[in-house]
Amino acid sequence: MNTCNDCKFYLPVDVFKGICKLSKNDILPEDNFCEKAERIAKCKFCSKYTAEKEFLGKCMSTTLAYPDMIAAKCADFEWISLN
Amino acid sequence: MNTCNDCKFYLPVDVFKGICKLSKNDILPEDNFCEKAERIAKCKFCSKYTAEKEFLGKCMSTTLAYPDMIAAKCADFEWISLN
Amino acid sequence: MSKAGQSTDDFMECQNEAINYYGNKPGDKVEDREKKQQPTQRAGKARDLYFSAKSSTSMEFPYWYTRCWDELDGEIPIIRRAESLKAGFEHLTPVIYPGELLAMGKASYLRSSYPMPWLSEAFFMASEDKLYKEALESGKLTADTFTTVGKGGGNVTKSVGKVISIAGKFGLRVEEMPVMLEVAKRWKNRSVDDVGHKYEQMVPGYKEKEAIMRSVICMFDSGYTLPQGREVVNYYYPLQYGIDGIIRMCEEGIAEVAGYPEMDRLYFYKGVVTMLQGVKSWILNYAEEARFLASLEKEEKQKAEYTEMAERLEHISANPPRDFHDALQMLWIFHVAVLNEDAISGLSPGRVGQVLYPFWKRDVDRGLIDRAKTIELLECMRIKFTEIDCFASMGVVGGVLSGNTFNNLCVGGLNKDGTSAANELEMLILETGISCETPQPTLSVLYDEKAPEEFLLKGIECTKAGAGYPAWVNNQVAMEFILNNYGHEGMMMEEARAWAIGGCLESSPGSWMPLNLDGMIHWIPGGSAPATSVGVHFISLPKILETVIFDGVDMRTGERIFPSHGYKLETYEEVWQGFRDYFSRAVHVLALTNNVQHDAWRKISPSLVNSMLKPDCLEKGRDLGQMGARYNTTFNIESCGNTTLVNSLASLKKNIYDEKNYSLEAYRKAILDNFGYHTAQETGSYSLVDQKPAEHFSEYRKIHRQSLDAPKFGNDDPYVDAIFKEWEDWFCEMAHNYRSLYDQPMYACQISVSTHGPMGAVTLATPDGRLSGTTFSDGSVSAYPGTDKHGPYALFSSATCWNHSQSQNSQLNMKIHPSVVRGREGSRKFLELIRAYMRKGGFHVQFNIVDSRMLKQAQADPDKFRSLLVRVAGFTQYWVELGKQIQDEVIARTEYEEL
Amino acid sequence: MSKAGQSTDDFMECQNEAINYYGNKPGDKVEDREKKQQPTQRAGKARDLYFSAKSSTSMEFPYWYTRCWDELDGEIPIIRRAESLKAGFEHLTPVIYPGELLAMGKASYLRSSYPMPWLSEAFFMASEDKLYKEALESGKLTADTFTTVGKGGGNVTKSVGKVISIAGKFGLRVEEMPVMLEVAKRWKNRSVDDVGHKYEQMVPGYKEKEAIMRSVICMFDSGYTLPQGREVVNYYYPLQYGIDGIIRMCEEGIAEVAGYPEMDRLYFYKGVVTMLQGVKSWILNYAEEARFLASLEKEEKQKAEYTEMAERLEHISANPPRDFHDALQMLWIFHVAVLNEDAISGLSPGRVGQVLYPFWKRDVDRGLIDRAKTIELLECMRIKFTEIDCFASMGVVGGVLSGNTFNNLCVGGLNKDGTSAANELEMLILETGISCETPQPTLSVLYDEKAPEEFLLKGIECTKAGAGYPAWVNNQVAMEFILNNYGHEGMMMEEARAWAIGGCLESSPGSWMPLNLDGMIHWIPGGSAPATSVGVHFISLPKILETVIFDGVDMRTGERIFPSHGYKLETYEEVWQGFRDYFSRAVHVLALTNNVQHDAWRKISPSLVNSMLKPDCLEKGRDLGQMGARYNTTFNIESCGNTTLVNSLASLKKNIYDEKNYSLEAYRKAILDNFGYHTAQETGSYSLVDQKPAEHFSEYRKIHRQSLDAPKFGNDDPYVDAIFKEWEDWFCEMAHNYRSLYDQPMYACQISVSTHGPMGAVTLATPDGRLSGTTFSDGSVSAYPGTDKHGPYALFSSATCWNHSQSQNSQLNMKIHPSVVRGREGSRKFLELIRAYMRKGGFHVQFNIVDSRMLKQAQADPDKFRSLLVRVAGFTQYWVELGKQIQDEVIARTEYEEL
Repeated sequence: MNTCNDCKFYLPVDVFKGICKLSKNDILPEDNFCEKAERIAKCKFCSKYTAEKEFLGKCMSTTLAYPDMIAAKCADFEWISLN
Repeated sequence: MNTCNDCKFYLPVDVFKGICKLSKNDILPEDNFCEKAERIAKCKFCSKYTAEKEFLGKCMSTTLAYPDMIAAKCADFEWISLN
Repeated sequence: MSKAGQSTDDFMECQNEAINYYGNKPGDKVEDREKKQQPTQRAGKARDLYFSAKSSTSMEFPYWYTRCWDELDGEIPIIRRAESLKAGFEHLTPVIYPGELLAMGKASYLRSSYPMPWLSEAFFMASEDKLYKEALESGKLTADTFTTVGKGGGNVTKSVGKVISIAGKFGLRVEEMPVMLEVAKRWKNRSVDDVGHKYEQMVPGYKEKEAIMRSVICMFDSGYTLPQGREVVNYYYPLQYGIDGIIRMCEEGIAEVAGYPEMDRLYFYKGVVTMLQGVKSWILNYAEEARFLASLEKEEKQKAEYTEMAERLEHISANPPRDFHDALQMLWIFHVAVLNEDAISGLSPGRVGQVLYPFWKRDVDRGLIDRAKTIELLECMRIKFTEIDCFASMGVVGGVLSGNTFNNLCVGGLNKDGTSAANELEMLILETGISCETPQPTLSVLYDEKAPEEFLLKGIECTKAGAGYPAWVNNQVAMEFILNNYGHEGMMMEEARAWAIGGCLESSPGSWMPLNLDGMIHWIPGGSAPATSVGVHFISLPKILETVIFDGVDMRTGERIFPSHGYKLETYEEVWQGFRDYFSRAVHVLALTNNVQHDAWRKISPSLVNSMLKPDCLEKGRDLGQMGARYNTTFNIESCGNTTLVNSLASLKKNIYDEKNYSLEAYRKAILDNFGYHTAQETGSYSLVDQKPAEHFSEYRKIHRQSLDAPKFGNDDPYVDAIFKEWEDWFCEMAHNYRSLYDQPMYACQISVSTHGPMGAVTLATPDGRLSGTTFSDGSVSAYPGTDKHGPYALFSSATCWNHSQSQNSQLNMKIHPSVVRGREGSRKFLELIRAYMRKGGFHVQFNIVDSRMLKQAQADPDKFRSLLVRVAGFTQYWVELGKQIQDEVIARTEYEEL
Repeated sequence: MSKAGQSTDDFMECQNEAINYYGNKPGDKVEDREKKQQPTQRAGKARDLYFSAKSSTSMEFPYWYTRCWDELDGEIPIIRRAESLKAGFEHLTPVIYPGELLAMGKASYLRSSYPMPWLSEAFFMASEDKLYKEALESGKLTADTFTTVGKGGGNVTKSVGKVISIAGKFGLRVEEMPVMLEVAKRWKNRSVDDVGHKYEQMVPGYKEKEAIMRSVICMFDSGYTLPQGREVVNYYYPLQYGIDGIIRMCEEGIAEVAGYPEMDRLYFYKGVVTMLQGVKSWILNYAEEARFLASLEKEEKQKAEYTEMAERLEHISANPPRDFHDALQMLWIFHVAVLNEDAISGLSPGRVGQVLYPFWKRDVDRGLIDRAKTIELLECMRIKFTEIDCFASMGVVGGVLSGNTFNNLCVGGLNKDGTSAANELEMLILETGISCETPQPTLSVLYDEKAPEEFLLKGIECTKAGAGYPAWVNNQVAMEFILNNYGHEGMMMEEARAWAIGGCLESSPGSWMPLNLDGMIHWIPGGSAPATSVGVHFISLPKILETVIFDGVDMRTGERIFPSHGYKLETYEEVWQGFRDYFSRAVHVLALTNNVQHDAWRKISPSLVNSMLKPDCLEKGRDLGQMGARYNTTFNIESCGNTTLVNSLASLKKNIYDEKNYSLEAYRKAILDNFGYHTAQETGSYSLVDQKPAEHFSEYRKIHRQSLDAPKFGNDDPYVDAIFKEWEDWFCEMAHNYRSLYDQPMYACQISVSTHGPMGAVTLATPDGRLSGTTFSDGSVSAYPGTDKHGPYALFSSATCWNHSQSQNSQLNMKIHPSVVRGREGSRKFLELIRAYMRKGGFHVQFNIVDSRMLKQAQADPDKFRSLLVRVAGFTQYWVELGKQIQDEVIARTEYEEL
């Protein structure tokens, strides 16, 4: 289940809370996806990412990476196929 | 079966041939061990070496190494147990 | 209860003595400040959002920086650095907050910052276990506690929910904690700290330096903590040429220097191009986000604002600004870009009102902007500067800076041609300092006799509003210092006029840059040197005196710091000589070791953004670490506790050598026994008025009384003022004997910032009667709290017993009760007070216009005082974000109830 | 058979013409050289072992170097380099060969070398597939073939058994091939080559440089191929202070500079200490091996020798030498240590006989050494120097160096006080040059009128022995060059006397070092500058002329090299101007791009061993790449094919412009059609006499004949000599217009080494009648083979038509039939000949005293001539190890059969 901080409409104010770009409401990063939510590109949604331990993994098998990094500006990002 | 270039009495003259420090005879690196031969410290005789492909391996799991390197001056060399 | 014949009465009397001597006794009625104005609705909302936002740190930038760095081993170092910065910039996720007119910030939170392990990774390595433990435990705490604004204000004081508290200030999402540690690990043996540390150990006497640091005779290292800052930014090149124009200049430079001697110019130019490509991407990513928000937006006005923001950002990602709004946005972008390349405090925007004036005046003349719009923009600017956070090494952020970032904005001073530089835009800057009180940018009036009365009164109005700014700084005294200090590098009178305050109170040289708008040249001022306050940081003068008295040993720890000085201390002159000996020893080894660290800094983490901005780096093709700037005499030696030192010397001279009331041995005993008091650590309070006598206090009562009665600085008393002047004359001169990494003489810098708190905490009682663990005197020419008993003019006379232009600065903090300066008459009286000090040659004075009882209330009930601002020592900070030592000290300061 | 009306007679006549014009026609009787001496039994055995040994390369050093490098990312670059060198040195497996008196070598074979991928890894990357394929196939060949000494001598010309041939010269065990490729890969984007290449592309006009290299107008890059060498080593510091003494000096240096400006001194000193620790381990590992061999040895004398060797090595691993043998061993160790830090050719030991004389004389006086022992040691030294191999980039080792390493040892010259420096030890050095003929160290007599006759006659005796050495070099002319070139750096007459030849024939500055033995000061000479022959390498003058004639296009490939010169070439002056234009263009871009490469070199791979040795690096605390040396004006511009150029200009001037025999168009056609001959590539021979007319040769017969008949340099003909002088005066002057990386003027260097072969190979026919693909004239003032028809004195007059002291050198190669100089009278006549040239101001002359028919025999039957030595162009090499182009050219040289 994805949470608000996985959403492209999530605007973080600080590490505790954010604002929904659609509703303009205050929201928490841990809130669950609403029906309008859309995933933002993050390493954990990228086919080139492999998880290794909690909050750590590898990018393209060799490079340190972490699942929650936003990868919207990463040239190598590729959505995992939905399943 | 070890060959002369695995022996501590092997003095290489060039890539083709050498001299036995004991007998002072010309010998070939590919000649088999005689009864007086003793192994010289080489990566392939070291417990910290792991082979990976032909003529290549790893030292202490992480560092590139190769089996035939003389390791007499390597601070980390440790004889593999005889078996 | 009583022991050794001490009565409870005695005890109470003694307690009262302490209160009388140690600082301020609050009066009866809590009085608020006079002037209260409200910001515009837009800025008000933004400030409310700010108040709700916690300091948040993230790994995006350092992750990409490190990833790129690791890929580029073998690259020319400055290119490797440029590519890594580029990778950092271009991967920052854009965040645009509701109602913003100025976009962009350090990273992807409102109060954003991030660690720079390439400077120092040791803290993370050392904290690894602790951080994992907290990550585990934080989730157990209820998540709702995080919304409580309270003690700590925007600081994340403890780990909670999915947030880890780092150093009691910065919040980090638990998801980023493992990668933070992994990235930090990669910098082991490669960070500026580690490499510098390896080689500073080769300085002869290095072990003495270690002892000096352990004893907190010196507060912190210079090279890897805050390698930049305490300087004035120069926004000229982007304002004049735009980013693409600078890239073209660099490409021409490359073609001119490739293959010729001094080849490093080639890499510098190439590095600037690379870095700017990263900055361009960063801006364009924000533009894209603005367009995205516009696409979501239903409300037309807001939609238009987003679209306009996108267009603006797209324009200035390549071109020079078209108008004031563009120029302000551009200025802000490059200010942040500099902050993103290094751990920086005290990056001053400088004389922004003069830099932007040509753009603003043209817009006014063209009818494109009015007063209301200007006010709104300037208030937005205040919010933006206040959002800046600095993630530096921990002791630095807390102990020295009190979380402040010192983005000093100066108004006033002189133009290139020697006329007054005060202008209408600066009036509005002062105005928004009142209407939108925020710590940043803090303001300083460069006081010159030529300034119009109206301008000065606007400054008074602002000071009276009580946010602690503007500070009042003597333009002529500073120019004299600037001319003296940079004359050998070619500084002339005309260019001396371009100076400004860099950081808290560091006089920094400037240059006049020819801004060409529509064919007309406007000479705008801008910073023209790298960090003017690196080198030997904060030496505790009272602690040095302590080691003199105890022949080289830190009696708190028992560790020998210096070899025996060999004096029997039978005369005052021997005490003074012993002090000079130890002080010189400390400076010697600290100057050398810090030079080594700065060499590591310039090699590993050379400046690209700031170098590009500073004249004449682009002209010379050299970065700041290669003396690319026009002026490079920028290493100083910082003191702390001047007045405590001088009062202590006066007491020793009087009581031991002149009047022979006591032997030195008696003083040694009294100091070790803290004059019979409990220590501040024992009482749990650093407030000067809260110290408690121990049961055997009467044993020391007389010596303590006579110590307190010894002449005190701040009363126009020649006995002690002569000692002060002797110290200053010697210190300011001896500083020139030490050479910076760049082979330039060093100079004296006399500001305490917040160091008088923690440094006092580790210093035993001092011969002036101050008790163990309590803070030192603040600033450098402030009286010790409560000891200036003859009014402000006597204080001014003492403070100016020496020539302030010998030093980069002096610092005088005063607390004035709001009632004293109330009304228009109060304003005039207040201005006369400041004028009097300036005319005597005082360099700087700043004020807390505050009722101490309000501070006491705020200490007790922080939730209600989230927005309360106070002046500490060269900076304004939210009361709730200050440490208790400093809060106690500010409360204790003498509060003038008449002028 | 005949076509287009050409008869067989015509054909034969034409063939004879070619033979007559193109070089030497052997006489009837093969005559051997006069003097034949044998080495001592010890040296003879060692030389036999050498003859049996193949060039062998290994990965031990590069493996450890790279492993350490990879571990130290983030370290200060020169420290990273020092640690990597240390790792390399301390892991070298010691090998001591039977009968050695001087121990140690580059690596763990007799003729050892290893790749340095940190300079350039591209070759390995490009050859990866090929090497794997050869590894697979080599095993299929019978292993016994490897013992055959033949064509190639000690070169491993093809892969066989478990050995891979690299570049037709170096053998590598198949077990080390994969790791060689892996290690090479790690240097991608980090090697000097790659980094330099990245940035040289930023030089404006870089594409023109690429075209220049493709057309072989320039032979090779300077920065990553042989960044050091062509210089004189200075052995003073280890001889005077010993290794521990130098370490102490560095530690004092560290204490003096740590924390002070110019901080890089700190890292230099620390780097030297680190490197020396590696060298110490390396020596002690050999000592341990010697003790091990002693423990195995049954034979008492040999056992004692091993023990003595171990003791000696242990002693000099820390201390200065005690005697001559120690000193020679120490000298050898540091010579090898320098060679192990970089790809180096031409590392000259310099005036070793003068450096070691104080040690030797003291031993003689103390009765510790006699003539026989001295001879034995000096012969051992010859063997050791001959064992040196250089694994540089492939084209360089083959095409330029012919596998030679140019360890030039000079004798003669003047002392510091201006008296003759020739001494008894130098007589013995010449003596062992005769008794133990080997290519290394090659010998040069620094001819001075003050030299004793006896000394000069010993030199003649040695030259007559036919090994090609000593070369004869004009001491006064060189001193004049040295004074001119280094005057602006403080060079004075006295110090000019300390010069010597660095490498093949590069005049290099020296200094007088005060060797203190038992309290007595001996002023010994030693090198005092870094590599004196880097910068613009080998520009093909005839190829430049070709592009002038074809307006900027390389007609061999059709590629445009230069933009059109815009001249119609209607006058000779336009031809000459066009030549100067193109030559200047080429020098301009090559100087810049090579500067960039050298900047990469000094950053990535700075010298530590050689820097430590060279005054005044230890004094200044700077390495050679930071101008640590006393003299730094060391970048030159090298020419190739001078005489071919000048003869071609003379022919054009005569035939087109003066006598108007032909149009330029006619020449263009003749050149494109190779005067109707097959090209050298077609005939498969580069021998000048072997060229074959094509069927349409008669079409060009007249123009070819008149081209051949045009005035030729070397005959004291003012027509052509004036052209020669004009070229030299212009070239030597224009070179000063270009600046090295170190901001010093560049200078002309005129030696061809072996480049006249491969450069000729890609050059069309030239207007002097030379045919396409054949070699150019050798040296720089040699006549074109066969064209000097008026005897040696006319040649001398032509060669000295310009002032040789304008240039770093000039080079004159002569071949003399052994019969001419036979006997004592022959010797005197020979000396008079040399004297005549020197007195005319000739800089250098060297001789092959050889019967050309013997060379022909040797070419046909190399197995029988394994030990035959010949002089090429500044170096002596085994005939069998020379490429065919050069063999052909040496055979073709004019052979003087009378003087």
